[in-house]
Amino acid sequence: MIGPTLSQYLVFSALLFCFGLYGMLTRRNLIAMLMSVELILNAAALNFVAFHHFLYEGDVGGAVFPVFIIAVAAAESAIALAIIIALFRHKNQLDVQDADSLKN
Amino acid sequence: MTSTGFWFIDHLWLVPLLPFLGFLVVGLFVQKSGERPASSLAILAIGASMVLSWGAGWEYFTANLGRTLVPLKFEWLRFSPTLIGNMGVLVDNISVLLILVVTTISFLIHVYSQGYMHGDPGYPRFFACLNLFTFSMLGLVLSFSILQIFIFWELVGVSSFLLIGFYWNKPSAVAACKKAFIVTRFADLGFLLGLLVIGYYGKGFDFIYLTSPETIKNLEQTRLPLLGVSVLPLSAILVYAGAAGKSAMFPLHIWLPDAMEGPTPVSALIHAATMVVAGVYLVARLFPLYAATEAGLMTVMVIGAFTSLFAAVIATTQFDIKRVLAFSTLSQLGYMMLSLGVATMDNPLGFTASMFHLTTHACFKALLFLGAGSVIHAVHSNDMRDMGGLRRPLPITHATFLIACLAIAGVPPLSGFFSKDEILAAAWNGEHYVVFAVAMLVAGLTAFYMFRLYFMTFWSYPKDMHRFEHAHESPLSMTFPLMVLAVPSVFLGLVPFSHYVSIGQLEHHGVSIGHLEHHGINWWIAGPASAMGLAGIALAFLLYFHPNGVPGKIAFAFGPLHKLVYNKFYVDELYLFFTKSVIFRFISAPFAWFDRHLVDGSMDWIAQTTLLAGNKVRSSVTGRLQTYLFWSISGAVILGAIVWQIGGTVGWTLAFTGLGLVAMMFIWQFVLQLLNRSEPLKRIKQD
Amino acid sequence: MGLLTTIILIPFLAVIVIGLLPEKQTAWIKRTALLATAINLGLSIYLCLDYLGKIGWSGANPNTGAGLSLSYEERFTWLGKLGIQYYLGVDGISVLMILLTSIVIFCGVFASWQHEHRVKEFFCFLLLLVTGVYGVFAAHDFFLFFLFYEVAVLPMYVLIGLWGTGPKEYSAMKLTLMLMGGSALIVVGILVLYFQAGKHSFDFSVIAQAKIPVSTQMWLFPVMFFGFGTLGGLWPFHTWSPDGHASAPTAVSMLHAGVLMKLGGYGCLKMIYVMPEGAKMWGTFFMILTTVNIFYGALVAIQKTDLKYITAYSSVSHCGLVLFGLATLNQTAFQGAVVQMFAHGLMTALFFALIGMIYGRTHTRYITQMGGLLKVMPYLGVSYMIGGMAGLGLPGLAGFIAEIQVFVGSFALNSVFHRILTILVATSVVTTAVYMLRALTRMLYGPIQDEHHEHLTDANFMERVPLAILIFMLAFAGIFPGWMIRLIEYSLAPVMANLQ
Amino acid sequence: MMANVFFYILAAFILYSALFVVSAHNLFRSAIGLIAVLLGVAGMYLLMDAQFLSAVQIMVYVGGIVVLIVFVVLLVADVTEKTFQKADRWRKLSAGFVLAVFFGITVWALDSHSFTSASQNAQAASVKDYGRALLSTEKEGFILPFEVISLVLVAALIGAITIAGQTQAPVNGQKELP
Repeated sequence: MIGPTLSQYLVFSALLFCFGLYGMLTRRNLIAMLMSVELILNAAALNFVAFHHFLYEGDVGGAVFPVFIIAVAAAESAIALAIIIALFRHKNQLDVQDADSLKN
Repeated sequence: MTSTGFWFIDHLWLVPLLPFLGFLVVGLFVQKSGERPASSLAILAIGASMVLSWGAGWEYFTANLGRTLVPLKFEWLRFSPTLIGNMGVLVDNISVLLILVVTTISFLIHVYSQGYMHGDPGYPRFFACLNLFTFSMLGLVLSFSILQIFIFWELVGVSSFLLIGFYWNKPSAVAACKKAFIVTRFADLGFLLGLLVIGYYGKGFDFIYLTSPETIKNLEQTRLPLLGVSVLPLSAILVYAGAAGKSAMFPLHIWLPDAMEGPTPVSALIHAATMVVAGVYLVARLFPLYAATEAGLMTVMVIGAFTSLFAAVIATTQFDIKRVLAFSTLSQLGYMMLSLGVATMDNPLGFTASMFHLTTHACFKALLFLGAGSVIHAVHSNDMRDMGGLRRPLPITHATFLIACLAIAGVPPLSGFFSKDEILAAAWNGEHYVVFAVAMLVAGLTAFYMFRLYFMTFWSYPKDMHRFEHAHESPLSMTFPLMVLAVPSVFLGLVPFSHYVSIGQLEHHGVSIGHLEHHGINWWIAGPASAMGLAGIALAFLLYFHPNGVPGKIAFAFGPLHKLVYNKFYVDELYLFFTKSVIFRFISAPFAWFDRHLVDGSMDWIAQTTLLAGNKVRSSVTGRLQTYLFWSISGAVILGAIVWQIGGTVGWTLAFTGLGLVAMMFIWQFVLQLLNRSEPLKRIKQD
Repeated sequence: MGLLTTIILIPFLAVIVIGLLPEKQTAWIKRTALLATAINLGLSIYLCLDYLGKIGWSGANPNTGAGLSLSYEERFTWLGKLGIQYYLGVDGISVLMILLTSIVIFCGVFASWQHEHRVKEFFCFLLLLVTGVYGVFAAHDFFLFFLFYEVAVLPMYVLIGLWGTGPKEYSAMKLTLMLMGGSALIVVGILVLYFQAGKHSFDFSVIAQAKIPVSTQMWLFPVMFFGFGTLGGLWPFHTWSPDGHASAPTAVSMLHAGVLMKLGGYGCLKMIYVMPEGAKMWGTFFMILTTVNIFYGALVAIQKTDLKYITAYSSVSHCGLVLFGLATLNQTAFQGAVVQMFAHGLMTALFFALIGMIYGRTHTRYITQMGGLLKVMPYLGVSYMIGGMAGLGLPGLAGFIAEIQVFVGSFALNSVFHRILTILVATSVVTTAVYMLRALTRMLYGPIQDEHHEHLTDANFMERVPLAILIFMLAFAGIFPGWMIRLIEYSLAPVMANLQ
Repeated sequence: MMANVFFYILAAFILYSALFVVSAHNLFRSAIGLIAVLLGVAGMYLLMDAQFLSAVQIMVYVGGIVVLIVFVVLLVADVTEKTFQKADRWRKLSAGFVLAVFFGITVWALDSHSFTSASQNAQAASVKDYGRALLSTEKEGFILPFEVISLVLVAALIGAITIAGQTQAPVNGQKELP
């Protein structure tokens, strides 16, 4: 079967990763940033699966990792959303440009 | 340890050790318990070692004459498997002679100090230091290797420092001790370099090894890569620099007159009889080495002759009683050096004469100093213009002082006559006629200034009645040593000295002892010498026996010349100028500036630039997540780009960039300094 | 548990014990510290004697192999995948340095007996520092070495910043930053060595025998030498030392100048062992730099009037002699350099202890404001004098042994240029004498300058003990140098074999 | 060939959706875009014979996480994002530039490395394999990370409740750092 090669997947996931980073860098809404993080995580998971599929098919490790990633993503978004709610309650908005208590 | 079968010689190592123990005990444990225990312990220690050394001397001169014995030897410091610094005890005629001189005079001076130092708050300290000095001096004399002699050499220097600075709350004494130490230290630098040369090219430090003909030949044939100079004269001259420092040869003599700030017994012991002859002793120890090189001997002779004349001239104008004696010591040391310089391996008369004069000089000069101390003790002044007519209140001091003056003036048949005559004869026989003439002149000058001193102090008339009335003879502990010392000052010349002392290890050089034995009095030389001495005395009598205006008029007539001599040819001022202005201001201060402003400034500059850059960058630190993220990603990208672009030469690039940066920083900092724009970091406010 | 681990752990345990003690119990805190350091002193002396017994007193040609002759080895795999081991082992030089550390810290605890400000934290950090120092001297694995090195360097910042005097934050920051800069070079170097050796090991001996490529040695050696040299006071990276020492509290100055600066020399020696080719190539260059060190440190010290600055610059000069000896790459000079580390450690510890005590009484460190102190405090005065004499290389005290060996060793370099350097270095005996005597006489001699000084007291018992110990060791090492030389000579054989 | 076509279609779909995620003004649209991306990635998994993962992706991610996000969006924000100003252009440009370089370097790295396959004809992992791997205590097993993840999840749950449940925000107290 002539299918897509490993490189194709890798380049694609790199691209997806860059999209996620771009979102991280430019979005001003915390929730939107969180969604960008999900993109990044997906890009990483895709890499795992790609390596598993093309290089280490017998070794189940590469396939198991995305499961962990999903679990971690779940935990992460739970926490992040809780923080967002708390922040919103406190400041009534979610602009990251104003969340600068780490300044200087 | 190689036993020699003679008890005293085998136990000669106790001779330096006993005073050392005395020093430890007195210095550590009896500082607070008054005068008596301190002085008794110190005198006990030195007395015991005196007895031991006389025993050893007896054994040596009766049974082992001319032999070189090594009763003790051990490895002290291993530089490399082939170069080993040994320590031990070397017994030959000059070392035995010197320990006799040192222990005896030291013992007498300990006794004398008991009276002289009475009531001084530093009494126990004084005795501890005296013992330390005696230990060092004896260790020096008995040294087995040149390394060992260097060690004790330094120790002697330190004890001298401590003793000159004994009255340490007197600023002049402080300056004097500092000066003495630093000047001799400077000379020791030469010695140290000589030691290095000898150690590297000679591959050994032991005297026996160094003075063997093979080593000397080896040294002579080795040439330095630079200029192709032979190593032998170089090492000889370098070592001589050390000797000249300790023996206060011109131009390193400046510390000795100042050293008179110490207590008088110290002047007598260290700066007249023993320590200052260490230089002479060192040259004598290495004499075969010097004798093999024309340049070395010439240096010794010329500097010796010049110093003796130079100091004698100065001595005629001084008024401080101890300084006159100090310059006289300088002059006599020059005499001894000169005498060594005219000797050769084939005609070692000068060597013997030098050792002979060293011995007799030790006796009469110690006597002179102790006498002067007795006078100072009585009138509480050093200035001869405050004295006069003291022969009546101080009869014993006067009598012994006169003997010493006659001895040093070379009046027959006192000891000085014989030793001086031998030196003159040696100079004549060596065909060094200029030196002979100088020595002759110095003999006359010596007699003149000594009797100038004598007449001004004991005759004339009392100039300060108050002092005169309070003057009284010193206690027995002080006069006893005077009387004891007067005996050898008179009779020591009658000892057939050349029978006992000559160049060691003659067997190496194929000269038999019997060959040297004869030296009678050559009246063609001795006669004029005595005449010179008597003339000097007569001149002093005319000028100073009764107070009159003639000396003042003569001084006035010579005007600037007199002033020049009176101020010791301004050598001190020259040194002072050099150290204070040149070294301190033009070398040391710029270095300090450089360190503070350029080197440290550069470091500060880095910090400051970082801070300023930080302040700039700070505006970009917004506290916002995204900014941080942006920069971290950019950093990663840049690192990645570097790895991508540059291959294996990163290290070189980094190293040279670093070096270049350091250089740039210095230059930049220097420019900032010049523009007065640099800001030390401390001024930046901390937040 | 081996002897070395015990030595390293004891101060660390003391840190824990002190941490558990209540803050108010200052007496017990001090006693704990004293007990720990005393045990360590005992163990170090035992270590030294035992090691000497092992290698024996005689034998002209000791071990000639290229591997270090280690004793008391302890070896466990730690991070196996990277080849990092917990590998302790000492040769004669390390033994000497461990002994020095023990002596200095023992005296340092005594010297800070009067300390009253936040005692608990002070002793915690001090002992933590010492743990690191012991670790460095005992480690035989590069990674472990660096780990302990950092443990030793970092508490310094806190110690100076919190308990110092004067512009302490500035000095602490400067010191830490510069030493960190050095560390950065070192860590890079260690990694390069690790990968270049390709033996998957951080073991010193393994790396040394791996024959690092000459091209790597050529640039890596100066990097590492500068890295360690910064700690060892190498010109022009010495400027942290005067400010740092001037601001640090007494015990810290003692430990820092006495022991920590020796880590620099020790590390440099290890570098020469590991990279002999690079050392040969750069030897002359570093000889020039260290000549500047020696000469210039002494000249600057002549100008200073603050006792701590004088001592700090004299340290620059003396430590320069250590590095000079190392840069000559000559067995005799190596011996001298190591002896100088030992001697200088004792000497500066003595100086800083004394300065602390004198400052505690006179409340000034400027020699121009002192004078005649010998009268009011003879014990301190005489001790200072002995320290000064040791500093100017008086025979009979340890400094002389070091100097003469370095001189003799460097004189063996038979070229005009090296000879000139040697002569320049030798002139330091005069300049050293000048500033030492200047300080001594200004401070101790002469009339008393300040009437408040009339009624000062001499040292009490707790102050006398450390001074007496340090002076005794200085004299002992100066009069009987054979044991030191034996220790060093035995351990230098592999270094020399690598250099051949 | 077909697989290749599917790959490109999926890739385009995912990237288009991702663009939507990172640039849509309406947060709700972003969330929809995210769902599309996740579904697309699930499709990619299918392409690589990872059916189980694909299922997990859809169930947990789309069904759980995204729903959570949507809830929060509806809860806290004005979904139209009208209140927000546009991020300035400079930021977007620089981010774009840096990421372009980053992408370039990554592609270069991928290009310069040749991957060699370890096993050619092994079977794709079945659900059974996943179960074995996750719960095995052997050397190759993942029981420890598995347990740790479960702990993390519990901790996250509790943490989320605590943070979101607080009536007064702790941020208030530490507003200004010195």
